[in-house]
Amino acid sequence: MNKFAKQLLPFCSLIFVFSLWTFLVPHEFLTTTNLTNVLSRSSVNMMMAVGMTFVIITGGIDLSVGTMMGMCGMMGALVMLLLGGASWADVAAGTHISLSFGAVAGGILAGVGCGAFCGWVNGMLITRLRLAPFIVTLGAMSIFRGVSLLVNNGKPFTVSAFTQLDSGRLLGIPVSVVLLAAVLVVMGFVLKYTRFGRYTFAIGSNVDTAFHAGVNVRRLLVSVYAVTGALTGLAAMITTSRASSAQPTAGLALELDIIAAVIIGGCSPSGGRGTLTGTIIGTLLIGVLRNGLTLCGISTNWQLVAIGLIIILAVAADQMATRRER
Amino acid sequence: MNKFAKQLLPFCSLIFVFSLWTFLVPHEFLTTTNLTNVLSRSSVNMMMAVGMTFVIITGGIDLSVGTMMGMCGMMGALVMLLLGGASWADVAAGTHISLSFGAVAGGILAGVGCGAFCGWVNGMLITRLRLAPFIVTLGAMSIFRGVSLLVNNGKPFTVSAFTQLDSGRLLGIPVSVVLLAAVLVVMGFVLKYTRFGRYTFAIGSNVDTAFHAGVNVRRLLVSVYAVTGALTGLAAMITTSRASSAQPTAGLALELDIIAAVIIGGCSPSGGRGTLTGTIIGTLLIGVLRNGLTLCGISTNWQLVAIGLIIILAVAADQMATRRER
Amino acid sequence: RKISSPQGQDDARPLIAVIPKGTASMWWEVVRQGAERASHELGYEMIWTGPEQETDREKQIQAVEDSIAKRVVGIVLGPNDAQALVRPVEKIKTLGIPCVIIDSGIDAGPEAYASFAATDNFAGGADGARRLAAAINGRGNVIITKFVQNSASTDARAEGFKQTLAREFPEIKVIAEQFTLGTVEDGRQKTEDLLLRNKGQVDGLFAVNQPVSVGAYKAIQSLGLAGQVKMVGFDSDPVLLEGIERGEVAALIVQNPFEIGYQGVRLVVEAIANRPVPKAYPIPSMIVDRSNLAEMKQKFPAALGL
Amino acid sequence: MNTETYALRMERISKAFGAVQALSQVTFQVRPATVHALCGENGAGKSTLMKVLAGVYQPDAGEIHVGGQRRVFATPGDSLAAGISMLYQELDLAEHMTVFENVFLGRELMSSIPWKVDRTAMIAKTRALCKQYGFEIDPESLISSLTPGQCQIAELLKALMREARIIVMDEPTSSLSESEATRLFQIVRELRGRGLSIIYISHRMDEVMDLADDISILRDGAVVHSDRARNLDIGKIVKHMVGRELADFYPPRSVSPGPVYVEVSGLGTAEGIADIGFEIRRGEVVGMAGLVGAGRTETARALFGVQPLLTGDIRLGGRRVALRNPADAIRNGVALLTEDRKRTGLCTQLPCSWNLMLPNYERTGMKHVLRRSHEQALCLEYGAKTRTKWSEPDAPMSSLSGGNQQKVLIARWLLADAEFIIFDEPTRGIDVGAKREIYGLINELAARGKAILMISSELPELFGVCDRLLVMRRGRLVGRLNVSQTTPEEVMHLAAV
Ligand SMILES: Nc1ncnc2c1ncn2[C@@H]1O[C@H](COP(=O)(O)OP(=O)(O)OP(=O)(O)O)[C@@H](O)[C@H]1O
Ligand SMILES: Nc1ncnc2c1ncn2[C@@H]1O[C@H](COP(=O)(O)OP(=O)(O)OP(=O)(O)O)[C@@H](O)[C@H]1O
Ligand SMILES: [Mg+2]
Ligand SMILES: [Mg+2]
Repeated sequence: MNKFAKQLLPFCSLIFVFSLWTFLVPHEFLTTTNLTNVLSRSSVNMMMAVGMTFVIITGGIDLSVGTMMGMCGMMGALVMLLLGGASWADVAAGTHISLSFGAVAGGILAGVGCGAFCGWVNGMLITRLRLAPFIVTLGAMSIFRGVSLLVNNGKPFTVSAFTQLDSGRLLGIPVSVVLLAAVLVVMGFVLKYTRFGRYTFAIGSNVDTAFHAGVNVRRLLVSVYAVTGALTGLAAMITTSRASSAQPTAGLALELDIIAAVIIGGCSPSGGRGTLTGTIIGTLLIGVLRNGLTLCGISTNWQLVAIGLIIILAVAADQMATRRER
Repeated sequence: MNKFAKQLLPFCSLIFVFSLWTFLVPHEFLTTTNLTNVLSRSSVNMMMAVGMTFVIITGGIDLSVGTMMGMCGMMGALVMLLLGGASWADVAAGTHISLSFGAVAGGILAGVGCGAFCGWVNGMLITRLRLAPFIVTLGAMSIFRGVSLLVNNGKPFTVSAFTQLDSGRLLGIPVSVVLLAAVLVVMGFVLKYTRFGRYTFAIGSNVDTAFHAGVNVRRLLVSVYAVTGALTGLAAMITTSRASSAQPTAGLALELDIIAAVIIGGCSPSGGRGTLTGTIIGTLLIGVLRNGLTLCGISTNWQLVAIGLIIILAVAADQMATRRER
Repeated sequence: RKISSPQGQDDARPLIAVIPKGTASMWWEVVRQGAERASHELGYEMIWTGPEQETDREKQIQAVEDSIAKRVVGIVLGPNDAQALVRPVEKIKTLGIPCVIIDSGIDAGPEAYASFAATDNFAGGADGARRLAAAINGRGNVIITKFVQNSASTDARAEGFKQTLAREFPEIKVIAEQFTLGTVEDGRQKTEDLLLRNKGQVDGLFAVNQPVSVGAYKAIQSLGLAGQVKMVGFDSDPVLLEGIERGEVAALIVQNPFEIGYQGVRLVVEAIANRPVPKAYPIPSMIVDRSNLAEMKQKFPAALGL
Repeated sequence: MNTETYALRMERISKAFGAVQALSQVTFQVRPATVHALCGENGAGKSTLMKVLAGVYQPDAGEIHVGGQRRVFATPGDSLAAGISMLYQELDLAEHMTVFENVFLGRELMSSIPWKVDRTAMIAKTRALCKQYGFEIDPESLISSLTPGQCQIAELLKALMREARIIVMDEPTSSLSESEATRLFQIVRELRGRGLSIIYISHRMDEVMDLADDISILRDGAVVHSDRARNLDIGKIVKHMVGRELADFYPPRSVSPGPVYVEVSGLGTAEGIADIGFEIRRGEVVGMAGLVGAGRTETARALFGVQPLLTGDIRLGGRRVALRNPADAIRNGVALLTEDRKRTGLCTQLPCSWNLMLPNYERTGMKHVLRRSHEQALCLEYGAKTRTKWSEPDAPMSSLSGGNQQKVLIARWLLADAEFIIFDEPTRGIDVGAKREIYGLINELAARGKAILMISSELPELFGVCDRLLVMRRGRLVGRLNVSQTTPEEVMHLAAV
């Protein structure tokens, strides 16, 4: 009941926003194309938000996911081009080349691997040197940005033949949506029904208790950051496919949207509390809100104000609900 | 001794970086003009870092200072122009007008006041609704950005007659440096030698203890955020003067530099520990590092990597030192 | 879909979308004014939507999708990346909606869009080179303050500047160039550092767009080099115009954003009506210096950012 | 003796934290099926020794043998696997999780679906265990909704569920009431009967004498004595602990109470206390007894302005006062030494002097600007008054032992010169030597005409220190007794019923 009420609030907001747009701009908003669009553009954020949910439940934070996304995209595209047989000169100049299935798969793996590795390094720094996650990932954020710009001198890598994760379909459903669904199902199961999930909550709730109970806290935290990195890498490859190119500045400032979505979804920033359902709702809320504001012709500047207000209102309402309950 | 050692580390890094540039690019680096330059451009960051030091010592964080700076500059410049007798149409079009001393003073006050008000609102939300500072200021960050862009439709306000805080001198010293010195002396005194300072530390160390010892926690926190806002407003007016115009996008992502400087200076992100000397050193370290890298002809991208590494190394070294000591 | 009728009544006016690189810049605001004027004159309703930051490709792709959702009959697009927007533009094409590209080029085949209306940035850079060469009498050292990395239009300006110097003024050397973070403050800091690094050797300076031009001008002023280091900027700003008045800025190469917006809409309306339109529609940039300042201010206040 | 006869043998264990040598060459042996008590002053190294055993700390030197086999515990998991379970001194539960999740943390039952934990089975097993030992606790309730006593029970469930051979209990009774403690002692004896060894740490000597088969005494990180309990008595133990004899544990009371100073009537709050009324004279020490959760702390919080009043009023010296927050209370001459030193008393990383001065700046004429020399002088004076052992007033609070930290907090309220002082469990987790000094300080304050309310869960100390007793049960005041005319049995009866 209690848990249900917690979910209710963001869910009601989502329903409210949804109804609002349906009422205000029915012909534009309530079309299959538009809703599919909202879903597929939210899929990138949602994928990263899944990892962030785990991180925040452990009581940590990852500020580096935005720029990490840029870097993973660059790395993945680079590997994809090299596997596709492009020479280094071709790659740098952005010459178009066609890509075999193997090259595409290799590139995607490289992007995911790059993210997992970066997350692993973050996790090692946090657990071995016992540094605050905020600081480590703040530093990493700057480093990743520098590296993405250095890889090809600030220029993007063009991979126009890499359409699989954009327009590719599996049984008529966009591949990116299929991937997202898989990630949600797997990670939802992990969080709720496995030891890994229990330990994630335990660490966020009381790290000493978890340690005393024989949980390998370091390894678990490292895994959580690495998984977040891997999901970021996957999101980066989807973005790369959507843009036909890997942009060194992709994902800039995205971490704030992601964190906001997770928090709106009811994760406690101090750890130990959160659900994936909440995160899904939070991400959709931001996505639908943005989409509707644009369809209503409201300027980007007003959208910024609206998003800021929503973030504050969402946590304020959550806080009120929690306080009344006690 | 212990405290001294804590300061020593960032100080040594500063000395090291300073010597490095002196050795590598002596003719460019070690000139009065260049050093004055570094100082006066660091002054903006340092002013904001002073406020952030207080915020971080209370165990909080203010992510909104960057965009708040843009907004305060816009508001200050607007008031300045209106006080200077410009019509609304003139203001929007950026027509040149000359500014009386009264108009300039009024504009500066408006900028500072706008910052103080925004900080006050942040503080009220944090203390009255008991929201996490991270979230409140994340939301505020978005709102301020939207508002700065809305004020003049994304256009800057031109105030080319407002040179006082850029090239103005007081006894041969740049006015901005004088202002900074005043801020440092006053706030340094407040932090070290007043009850307010002690309460700031107590709240960061253990807020429940502070409350049970009769500290008015809410009022103090609100003041800390308001002061940070006011200092941000002042910094905004200096930036406005330096650019001859208030740019709505000024200060974008600046909060990260500021937070990094404070943390490098030895403030503990979990609160209760920090000094202004450390913050000064941290800010200078970043400033000198950037300046030298540019003088050596090293690209902006490598600079990003270098700054990220410095942040992580600084806290890692600090952590090691603390651990050995125990 | 509704059939477009240019002479429709007020409530049934067909919709076109104008999608800028970024809504947060003054320059694009002037483009909006031009586009607004054209749509009004031609009897269309215009929506103005796009990312806030000019670096945000993903949001721009979303803006295109949102516009399609709003059932526009034509799209005017200023792509903020040459590759990222190819797919959306091709999609617009398959839906049969005419699309006009403005300001920056796109790597799609010419059949994907109706027309391309833009300032000739390369030529603008070349103009800048000639002006700066004249100001320093055809010899000496110059530096370039650039915008953020990988922005096609500003890169073309720098390229036009450098190639023209190399070809026409062999005695002028580019001794340093530096990217910035794109803000006035960073433009100023980077320029200051470049000037200090090459102290006493710099004769001229070229800055590639509005924020960095303002920053570069402030750098010259703060180091007391105003008038000594000749400066040519790109884009206009009240601060820079004042510099021209004072003789501290030799010349400004100014685009005509109003015209770009206006022509973009006009071309898309032509295309909607199935009339032939030119594939490329170059919009010349203008040169402002002390001699024509007053005249330019009168004739093109919007282009000068006034 | 043959090694096989010991359930546990720790040999020549040394452990240093930086400059502090917490343990030096400690040898400690536990026989099977016994209760082995571990005594020592605050900071003697008891918890550290046990954390070495639990694999939380790695010893710098020494060996551990369990059941005759040499073991190395690199992590707590290794120690658990070797059949050692520990109840930590600080509550050790994940508060956003449920009781059963905590009980099974680290050793969840798995279902037939790969990787899936089996909730139903875990809930059922927890419920069965509760039934077996007669605990009334819902396995599915969140830890954050439990009272401290219930939390302690959840901890106990955790240890029992692990089916350990050796259970370590580090001050298990410090948050239990007398009746709950009695229940715990029963369980301890039952476990011993089943062949388990229990290592029992407590500062309450009577408990130790009651339960222990063997007793080891630590002083300054070394074992100074180890023997069968029957060969020892409280006096001998205390002598080994502090290195000298302690006569007259409770100081003599020789006070003639003055006029009534504190008058409380009809006090009630939203957190469950109602209709509390009593008065305290100047120079009087009034004790407050009750079971855990009886509402004593709640009453103290209401009197100190932490908890808003729903009903009732408070008069000090005949004047009605409105206390909206602790700042108001302090201004009106009320002081509260809180029961939870770590959470609401200390700023651990700040200097002792800052901690001592915290509520006192206004009173000592430093409303805005500090005067460092004056501050130093005050700290030295009050440090001496409370006989606090610190290297210097500016040493960080974290460098002091628990007892000395408590003394700094008492010095804080001495300096505040409050007329009405509330002590909430002032001796919790404090060794006998320090306890005695704290009793002396309370006595001195009474002699200076202060009105004192002392809350405690240890009846002997209430009887030793107070003039009158108030007894609370379920948020109500159920008894007002004179110490000289009552017995501990009567108080227990009133508190429990
Ligand atoms: N993690 C730690 N870091 C540094 N010093 C420590 C640490 N843990 C304990 N100490 C020090 O080691 C010594 C022994 O502490 P320990 O907690 O074992 O005492 P104890 O006998 O359990 O006391 P108490 O009765 O107060 O619980 C003390 O001086 C303490 O300050
Ligand atoms: N800080 C708090 N917040 C919410 N509820 C509390 C708090 N402190 C105590 N309570 C609740 O108030 C009731 C009264 O508890 P209180 O702590 O006053 O009892 P007590 O007699 O002092 O026992 P103890 O020996 O545990 O201190 C209990 O049900 C307890 O759970
Ligand atoms: Mg202990
Ligand atoms: Mg209590």
